[in-house]
Amino acid sequence: MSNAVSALNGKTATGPVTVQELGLTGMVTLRGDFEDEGFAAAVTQLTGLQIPDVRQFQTDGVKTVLWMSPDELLVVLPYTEVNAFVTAMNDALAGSHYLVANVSDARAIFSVSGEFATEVLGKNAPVDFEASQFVAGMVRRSRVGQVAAAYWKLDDGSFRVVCFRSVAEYVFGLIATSATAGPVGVY
Amino acid sequence: MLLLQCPYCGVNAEETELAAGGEAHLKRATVGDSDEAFEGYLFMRENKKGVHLERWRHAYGCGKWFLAARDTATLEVFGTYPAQTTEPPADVTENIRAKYPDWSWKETA
Amino acid sequence: MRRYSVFAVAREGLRYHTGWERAWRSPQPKKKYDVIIVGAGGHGLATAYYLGKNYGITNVAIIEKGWLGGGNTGRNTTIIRSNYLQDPSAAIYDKALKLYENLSQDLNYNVMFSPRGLIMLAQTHHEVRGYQRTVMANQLQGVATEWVTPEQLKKLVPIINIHGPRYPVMGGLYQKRGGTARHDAVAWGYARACSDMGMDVIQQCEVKGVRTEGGKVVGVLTTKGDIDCDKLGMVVAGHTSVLAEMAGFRLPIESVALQALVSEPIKPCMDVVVMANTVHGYMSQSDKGEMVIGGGTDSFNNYTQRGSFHHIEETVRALVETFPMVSRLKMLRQWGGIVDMTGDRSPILSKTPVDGIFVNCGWGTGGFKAIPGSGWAMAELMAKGHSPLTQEFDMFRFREGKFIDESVAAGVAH
Amino acid sequence: MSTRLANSGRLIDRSKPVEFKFNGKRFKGYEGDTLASALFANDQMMVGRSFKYHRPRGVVASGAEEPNALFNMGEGGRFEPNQRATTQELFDGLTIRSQNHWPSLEFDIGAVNQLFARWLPAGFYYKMFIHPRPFWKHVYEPFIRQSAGLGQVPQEKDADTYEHFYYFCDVLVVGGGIAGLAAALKEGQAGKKVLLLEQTADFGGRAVVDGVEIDGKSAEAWVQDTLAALNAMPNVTVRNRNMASGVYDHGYVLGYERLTDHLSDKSGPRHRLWRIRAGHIITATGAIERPLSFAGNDIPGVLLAAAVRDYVVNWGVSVGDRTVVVTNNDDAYRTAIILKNAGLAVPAIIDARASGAGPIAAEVEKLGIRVLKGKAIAKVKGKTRVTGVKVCLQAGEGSVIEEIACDCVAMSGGWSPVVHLWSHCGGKLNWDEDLAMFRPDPSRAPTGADGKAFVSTVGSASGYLSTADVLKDAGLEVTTNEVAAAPLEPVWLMPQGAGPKLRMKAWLDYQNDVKVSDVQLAAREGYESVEHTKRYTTLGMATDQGKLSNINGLAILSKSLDASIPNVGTTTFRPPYTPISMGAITGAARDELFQPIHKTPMFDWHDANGADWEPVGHWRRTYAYVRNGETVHDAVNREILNVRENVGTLDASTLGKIIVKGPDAGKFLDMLYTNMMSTLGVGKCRYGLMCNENGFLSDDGVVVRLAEDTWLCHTTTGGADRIHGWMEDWLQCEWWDWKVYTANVTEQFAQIAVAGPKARQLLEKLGGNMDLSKEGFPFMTYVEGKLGEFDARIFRISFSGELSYEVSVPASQGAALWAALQEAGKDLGVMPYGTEAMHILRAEKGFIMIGDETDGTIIPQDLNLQWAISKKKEDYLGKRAQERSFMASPDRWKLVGLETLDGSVIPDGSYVPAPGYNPNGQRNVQGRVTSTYYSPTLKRGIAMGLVKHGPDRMGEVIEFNREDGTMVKAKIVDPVFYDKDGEKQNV
Repeated sequence: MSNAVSALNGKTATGPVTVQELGLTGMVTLRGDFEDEGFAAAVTQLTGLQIPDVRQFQTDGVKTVLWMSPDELLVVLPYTEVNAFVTAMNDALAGSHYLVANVSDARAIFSVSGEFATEVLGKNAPVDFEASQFVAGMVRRSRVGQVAAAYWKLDDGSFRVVCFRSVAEYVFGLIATSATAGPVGVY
Repeated sequence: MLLLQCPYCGVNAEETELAAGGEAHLKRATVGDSDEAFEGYLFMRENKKGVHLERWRHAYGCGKWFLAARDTATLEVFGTYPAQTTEPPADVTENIRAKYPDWSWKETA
Repeated sequence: MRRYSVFAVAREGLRYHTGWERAWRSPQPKKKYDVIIVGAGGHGLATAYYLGKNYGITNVAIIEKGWLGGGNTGRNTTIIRSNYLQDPSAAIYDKALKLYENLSQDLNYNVMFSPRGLIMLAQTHHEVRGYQRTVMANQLQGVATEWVTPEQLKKLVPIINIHGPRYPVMGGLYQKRGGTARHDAVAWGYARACSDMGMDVIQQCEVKGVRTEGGKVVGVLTTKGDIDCDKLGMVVAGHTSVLAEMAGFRLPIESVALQALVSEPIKPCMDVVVMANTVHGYMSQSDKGEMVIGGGTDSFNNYTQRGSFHHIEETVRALVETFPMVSRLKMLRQWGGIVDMTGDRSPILSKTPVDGIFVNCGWGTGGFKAIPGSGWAMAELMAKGHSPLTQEFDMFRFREGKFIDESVAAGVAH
Repeated sequence: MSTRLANSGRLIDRSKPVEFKFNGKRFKGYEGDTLASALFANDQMMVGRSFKYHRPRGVVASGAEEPNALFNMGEGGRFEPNQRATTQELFDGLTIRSQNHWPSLEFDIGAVNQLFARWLPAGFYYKMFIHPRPFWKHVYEPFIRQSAGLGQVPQEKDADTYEHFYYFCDVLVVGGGIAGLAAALKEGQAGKKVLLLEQTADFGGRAVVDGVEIDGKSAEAWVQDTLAALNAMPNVTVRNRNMASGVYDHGYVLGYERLTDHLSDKSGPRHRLWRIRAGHIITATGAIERPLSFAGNDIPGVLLAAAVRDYVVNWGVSVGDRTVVVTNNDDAYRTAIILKNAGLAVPAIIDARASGAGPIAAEVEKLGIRVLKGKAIAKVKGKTRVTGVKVCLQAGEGSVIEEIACDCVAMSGGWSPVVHLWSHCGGKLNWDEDLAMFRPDPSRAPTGADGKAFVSTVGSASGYLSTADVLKDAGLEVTTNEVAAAPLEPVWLMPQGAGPKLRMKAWLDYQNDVKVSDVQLAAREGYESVEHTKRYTTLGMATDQGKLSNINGLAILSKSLDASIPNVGTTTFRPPYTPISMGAITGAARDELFQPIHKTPMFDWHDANGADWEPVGHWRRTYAYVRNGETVHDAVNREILNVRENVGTLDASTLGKIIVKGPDAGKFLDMLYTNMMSTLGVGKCRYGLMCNENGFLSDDGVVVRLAEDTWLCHTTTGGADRIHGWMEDWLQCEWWDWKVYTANVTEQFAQIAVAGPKARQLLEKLGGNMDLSKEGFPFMTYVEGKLGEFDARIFRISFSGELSYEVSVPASQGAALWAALQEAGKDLGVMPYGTEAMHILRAEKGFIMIGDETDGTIIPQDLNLQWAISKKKEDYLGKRAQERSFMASPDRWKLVGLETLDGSVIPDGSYVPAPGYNPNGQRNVQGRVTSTYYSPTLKRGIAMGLVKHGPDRMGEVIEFNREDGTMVKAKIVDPVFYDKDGEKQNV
């Protein structure tokens, strides 16, 4: 869709810690019974990934499935694949009790990376980001400043931060300001 | 600054990630119930100085409502448990009784 | 009682102030009183005072678990106003304000009532309409309030930031007669006057039980022994539920922590009380020069008199936005009190299911300003069995669905 | 005079001189100085004036407990009042001005108060200024306020930035003295994640000043070795200039880190507020020395004994050439020794104890210092600085035995553990008779979430005063070179029989001017509780919060009451330990980051096209698009008329959108809404009302049935989160066996209302694959497909009474669609319209607005919305509430339309008086206006209102009040003012 733009259209603040809005990214909310074999099979079939454990995520580098709550997953995938994915999921789960919703445009997604990224995130969320506590593969929903956010950590040590689209500028401003203010020097 | 463990996702959530929801285990009164019963459901509260069973939502987290047994005089937390229950579970009751041996919940008193 | 005056002070100064008598006696309880008031905070003491002054009932004990005035009376931000929207509220708060205006003379104790004026900021169109509605309602209630423009407001409050980037100030609800008073002095002044009328203020005396016979109150069990009474007034704010349970009934209230803070003292810079409800903060300057700051309550039941720090953060944040100079001040002290919130956030002054027991509670975050009016009305209710000022504040209103909801005009009701 | 010594000064760097300004004068100091030490080095003895009597004041202490040395510091956006000189590190270019005097520090008019001091005792204002009544406000209070107040008012916006930081650890150790270091080492070695905070720049506390040897090495070396060991541990973090300001419940602690206060270079955040969550907190906060209460103990040059030696050892400054030491304990003897060894004169040690000191006495004798046992200071001589002391017997009433000339008095009344952090969450204290101090009672510690103690104390904070005992308390057995001390003897008044004249000059609280006589007066008058005394006298309520005065005052009070100290009790310790900046509390949340602003995808377009912004919840919506030369009011009227005549577009993206799906979704929505939603056909829309359980209207919006088991619920702006939470509450906590899932998809979509007679034309110009004809796309239905190149879902609903569509597209396409509509609609006269036009358009149609017609006390029946309440349903949320007597009363005010007779606009909020007055003397009322506007369409004022028996009074003329006291007449009419038959929206 040529007209489509993400919340901040890829805005980036570069420095020792780089904050980047990742542009159009596919995101799908999936609610259902994780214990239900049909549901689990549909997820695995359409993503190639298992349903992650509590507060974990699974990824193959292209698609990522994140645990959001006991009955909710977030699937992150290329923006162009979303409509097909939603249709396929609806087909696969037809007749069962579930909900699938395209939320790609409802969210903004950021990458926060660099030497003291953990400290930058730690300035605005009541979360222990210290490396031994917040390990790669983990998801944590919490706040960034005064708004809701979800964090997850990739193998390369960088973080993804997701928030609602309408507050993308606030979130970017807060994280970028925290990055500019420099390291705390504890991690 | 309370810290409560969400029984659904295991996060030790700080108060700012939670939303308080008042007394737990209220029985909804509705059409057919007396004015007094309805008043009891909507307004009358135990407001205990001591053990208080209460509702919380992990609002900035997994979004789930859960229940907590907490001491309003000391802020001790005896336990948290899922909202889909009509009375406090045995392990929570046990924790409470360790501190208040005579404690019993209003509905099971 | 020896009267206080400049002459008395002058005389005492010459003899090193060795001749002052006690402000109130410290008696042991008698076996029986006509009326026992539980709770020697402002409301309890004022109730006793007006029982004596207006109805000649002086065989009264005011029983206090701790020290008189040691609860919310001594913990609040001392704001006094009567610009309420609903008729019953405006009536009792304005009664209080009128009594405050002469309280120092009435009690012969300077309570430092300072009618420096109070402004509630309107920062959204919705708030503008809400406060304009209040002005209109106040006019018919006989309460003088007015709408002020941002320009007038800036003159009254030079340190305010009218053009805040987030919520510009669009005007305000101004009550010139509003202001502050010295909270401790209100309790002390009433206690001194009660004691002078022969009433017993009994401190360090905790009520452990309420005795009833045939549905009627006959006395209380206390840590200083059993005391009989014909009538009992419960005026214990955050602990009302505990006391009600002793008497066998429940109330539609919940106790939560309300916090306040003061800055270090600075020279006078704000000669008016300002409340900013959209951003949840309010501020005045004490005679000592401290900026006295308050905000919202915690949302969970709590009896610890300690609140959560994030509310302090929200309040300070709001005030820095509204008054940028606050950023360079320092917080000297923060504290909390336990306030009793009712289902409609308005107080309860009422008979109870137990004959002879009356309850005065539920003042929530705004009780200090009501003290004289509350005492006046409660005394009338207890003496005569009814009072036009308390009629609408009956505890049974919740059953009928007849609420007195002030939140319609303002988010917080301090 | 006070001066810089030739050598010593372990903290200063003599190779780095710095310049600063005091009251306009240029002073010199060294890097490492505090402001206080630098002032001493420049012989600036007098540093300010007291609060009440404007007495001259000098520095008393060397740390956070200092009550006197407070300054206006800095300039412009970095100006700050009440900066404490003893904790402010010196930097080049620092400027300070002294406070609370006029016209100058040396000559202060306010000092006239001293002459009247005897008529200004504690609480004098409660007894005076009562008559005449207006004088309090107009004469007395302004005078009192002006003479109080300390520092100046900051005038400019803060030039600095601040931030927060969350930190989690197993153990937080507070205090970088030897106790804290030892405790941190122990916990670190046990593998715990440890954070150690020290409020000052350096470590070691008292031990390094007092020159104690620990296991044969100097305390200084021991501290450096221990620090090195801690720094080598990956699990231990050590931070200086970071004060734990408060302990809060469940292990929450605030750390107040000062990053640039000590630097000339102010770049970067000034303060960082640490929000620490610790499993356990060890407070190693040390102890504070107490002053002694003797006449004239407030004259500049009277200092705490330990502070006097701090100035010599740490900063190489002497407070005076001749120092008299006055004490009731052995520790102050150290001061005499250090002074003597520094080459200064110590004419005498006045020891209140008849038996004198322990072995340290011998050391003092060796140095040739005279010790006067059982003696006291009757009075300090001097006005703006000490010139001597008059000596008397401690046991007597103050008859002078001799006079000793001196320019400094070093006093020590014993030590009080710093128990603030221990006490913040309810830790209890025991009174130790022997040591005359309150000590933490470990059996009554503050308890945490698990019900177990979460704070403990170590070292002097526990009440241990010798280095060996301190380290033993921290779990370290060491040998030291300390000698045993003789017991302290509590001395609360000097001399013990001091008469009123002396007691009136014996200060307890220096800053607030509270004297021994004031506390005694309070006790005499029945202010017996320590809280009463504190508040009556203002003891301990100054900016030092009574760190020096509380225990002394308490002791005087207990003596006056003839009660024991523990029975009188302490006042409550409240955070912060020392004042912390409001800036730090605010953190980064200021200006643009003050609160999140929620922006729709079209925000930038609106902003660039004259948007007059209106906050609605956290959203920003366009109130009106103001063109050049227009007022906002003009713009609103233009926008309305254009919708009525041509076509307008409204950014409705903020409306909440919640998907409700599942086999029980219909049943669930039937409970949630007053209407029946389960019967709504697929593809259809229905306007729905929601009430809370108390029966009051809480929200409204259009509900759309997307599929057999799926509904889309629209909520009001700002209502989405609340209603979504409300839904989840019922699903999770009440009807958890119902199979329903919800998802809040509000922000997934941009939504644009296209309204006006040319709305269809405009949409058709964009093209696409949907049938938008009247027949193909009937009112209250929706279609899905391509609108031009956009992926759209279009609802045919109307809030304006015109032909109207709400077009919903993915948010990413919102800005493009908006632009496309403006472009395509140019020749149709399209204009955007804002929220105010939207409000008036709907008011002209008599549609209610949540928040205008409702205010949380309105039930649907009040608004004649019975048509939206299903009669068939047994139950819905709010139904039972609406059956209560007051809700069912026929006397409730009901919605009507209102037309002023003169065409004017009824003022906002106006009421309708009724005849007579209620028992409280208030005018009776019978109604009020809820929405009132100038209607450009009808060219007159229109309104809706709630009126008693209103619908039965059609045609009646009633009167509304105005602020100026006049009335406006209006006729009760049907609330639908425009297009009563609804023909316009059905074209």
